[in-house]
Amino acid sequence: MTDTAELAHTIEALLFLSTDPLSPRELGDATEAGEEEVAAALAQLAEEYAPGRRGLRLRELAGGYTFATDPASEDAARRLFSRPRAFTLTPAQAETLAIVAYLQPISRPEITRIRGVSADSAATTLLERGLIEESGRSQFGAVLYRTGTLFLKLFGLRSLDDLPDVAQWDPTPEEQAELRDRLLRAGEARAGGGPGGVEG
Amino acid sequence: MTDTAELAHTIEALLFLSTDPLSPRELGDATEAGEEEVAAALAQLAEEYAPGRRGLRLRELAGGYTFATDPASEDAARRLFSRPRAFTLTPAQAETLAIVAYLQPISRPEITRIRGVSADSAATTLLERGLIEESGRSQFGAVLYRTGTLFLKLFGLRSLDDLPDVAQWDPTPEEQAELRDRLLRAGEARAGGGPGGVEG
Amino acid sequence: MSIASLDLDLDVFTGPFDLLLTLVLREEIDLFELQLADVVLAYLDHLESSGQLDLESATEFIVLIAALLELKSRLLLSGEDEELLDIEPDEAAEELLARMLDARRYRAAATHLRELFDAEDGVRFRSAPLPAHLRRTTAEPTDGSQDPAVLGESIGRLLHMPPAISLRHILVPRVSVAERLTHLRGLLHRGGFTFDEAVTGADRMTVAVTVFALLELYRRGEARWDQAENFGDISVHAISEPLRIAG
Repeated sequence: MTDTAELAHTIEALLFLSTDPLSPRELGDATEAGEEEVAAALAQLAEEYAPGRRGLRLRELAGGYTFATDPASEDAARRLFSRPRAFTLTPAQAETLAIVAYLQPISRPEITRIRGVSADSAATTLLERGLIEESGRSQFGAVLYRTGTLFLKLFGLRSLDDLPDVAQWDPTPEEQAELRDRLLRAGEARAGGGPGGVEG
Repeated sequence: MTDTAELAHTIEALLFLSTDPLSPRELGDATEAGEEEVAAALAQLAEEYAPGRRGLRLRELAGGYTFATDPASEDAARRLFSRPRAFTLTPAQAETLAIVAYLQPISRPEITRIRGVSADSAATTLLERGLIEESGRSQFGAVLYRTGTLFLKLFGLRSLDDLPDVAQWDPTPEEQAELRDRLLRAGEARAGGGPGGVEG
Repeated sequence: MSIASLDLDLDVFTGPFDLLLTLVLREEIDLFELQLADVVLAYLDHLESSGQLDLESATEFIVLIAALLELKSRLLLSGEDEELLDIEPDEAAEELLARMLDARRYRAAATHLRELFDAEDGVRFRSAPLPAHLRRTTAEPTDGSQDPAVLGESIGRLLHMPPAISLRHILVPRVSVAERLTHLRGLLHRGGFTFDEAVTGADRMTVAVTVFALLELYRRGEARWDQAENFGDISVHAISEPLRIAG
């Protein structure tokens, strides 16, 4: 393999990884190659990625080079990325969302106490997706969360009153204590188990 | 241009755009091509991107296909992006990850019991990096963990079936028998011997 | 270095660790007489002098010392409280064996994973947002596509109380350190005493608590003790007039 071919491979990998166009100078610094060598390698790549030869094209943009997809693939790309995303809640997200739905408004520390493990990443994802939203602050200054309109739409609920009655999933329905109290007690019992305790 | 070549171009573009590996089924749905056509196009791409032929390789990982860089470009990539590989794996993390990979879904207390020492900090790091994820709860309410797509991707595995049988690392039956023998003899001594002093 | 060849120089034994294990398991050394803390200290000394921590052998050491500790603690607990030992010796040995095998199995699996991981060194993946003109078309999930029962089930699972942890294997303390302090101060007040005198007729738990009480007296500067030879009498003396504080 010639040096130019080898350099072209490396530049190909760099252009593939980079989100932004890369200038010949940046490519030279990264590959420790001279200006002319880089130019030769880019010329080779330009030929290999000439329109119609591959699914990608080498484009010169904003003083640098970047790969872009061939417009011929756009329909397929649209079909792939516009399919309703397989929107599945992870177990952690389902639990966090359920806690917010039934106990809103509720703070993150309380969600964590009920789950027995941190709910931070799940709560962040739910926030980003617009399933839950901020709703003021608790008396201790913690941000409170509630569900929003999108939540009702996605779950096909007219209002929060339509949330399923917990009774059918409730292991000990005879207990009269409030849902929140019971969830907190169960969460603390789980968290208090410690390594080897509960499971051991 | 043949249909296969055209389809290969489109698939090339889709793989470039997608962050996650794409399964033949997803590729077929997006390109509106049949199973066999997709297979033929993938075979063509696999040849074009065979190791050493380009700066990228076509990899079959985590139940789908994706492009990855040739390791030969790593030095240049490190210089360009001025950060090394995403992370390193400590022995504790590797052990915790191995236990989750083989025994998933598994709870933290169980991991701790197998390791003999707490796995909390290792498990938290693996969670933050997305190598393991929550997967529901055990019957006792402990959070269960499993490995995710990122694990397969970073470890070069097509699926969990690529992991070798864990039994291959068991000591030979003779070694086990000897160990058992030693432990049993100590057990008999315990049962037979009277209580000694407390000076021990 | 393998743990097997760790050199030990203890009261009851001098030689490599694996020989010690063999002797213990052959009952040629009484586990009662073996100060496991000294074995740990010897290992720590070894670590310090070698200046490096070999995780492989450290794990081996921890598993072995844990096995010895478990054997020893069961020895100490055996005898009068038979109902506490509802695990048969061979069951205990099987459990211990299973655990050692498990730990070993997954340590090896971890090594394999690290090899896989290292083999992927230098492999990078592209992770870039979709180009703007494609991003627009990303569809929202459809209305009513989610099942509300998922939420009810989640709450039901969270309401589940975990089973109470069994404390059956933990002895209920029948004596307190305060009680034993008062007892020892009483003896000190009458002059010196030997440890055996202090625990005449006492059960195992009381003996153990009395050791704590004695350590507490030493810490407070009220008493000191001598022991002429290993396992000989321990004689305790007052350092000064004992303070008369009700424990």
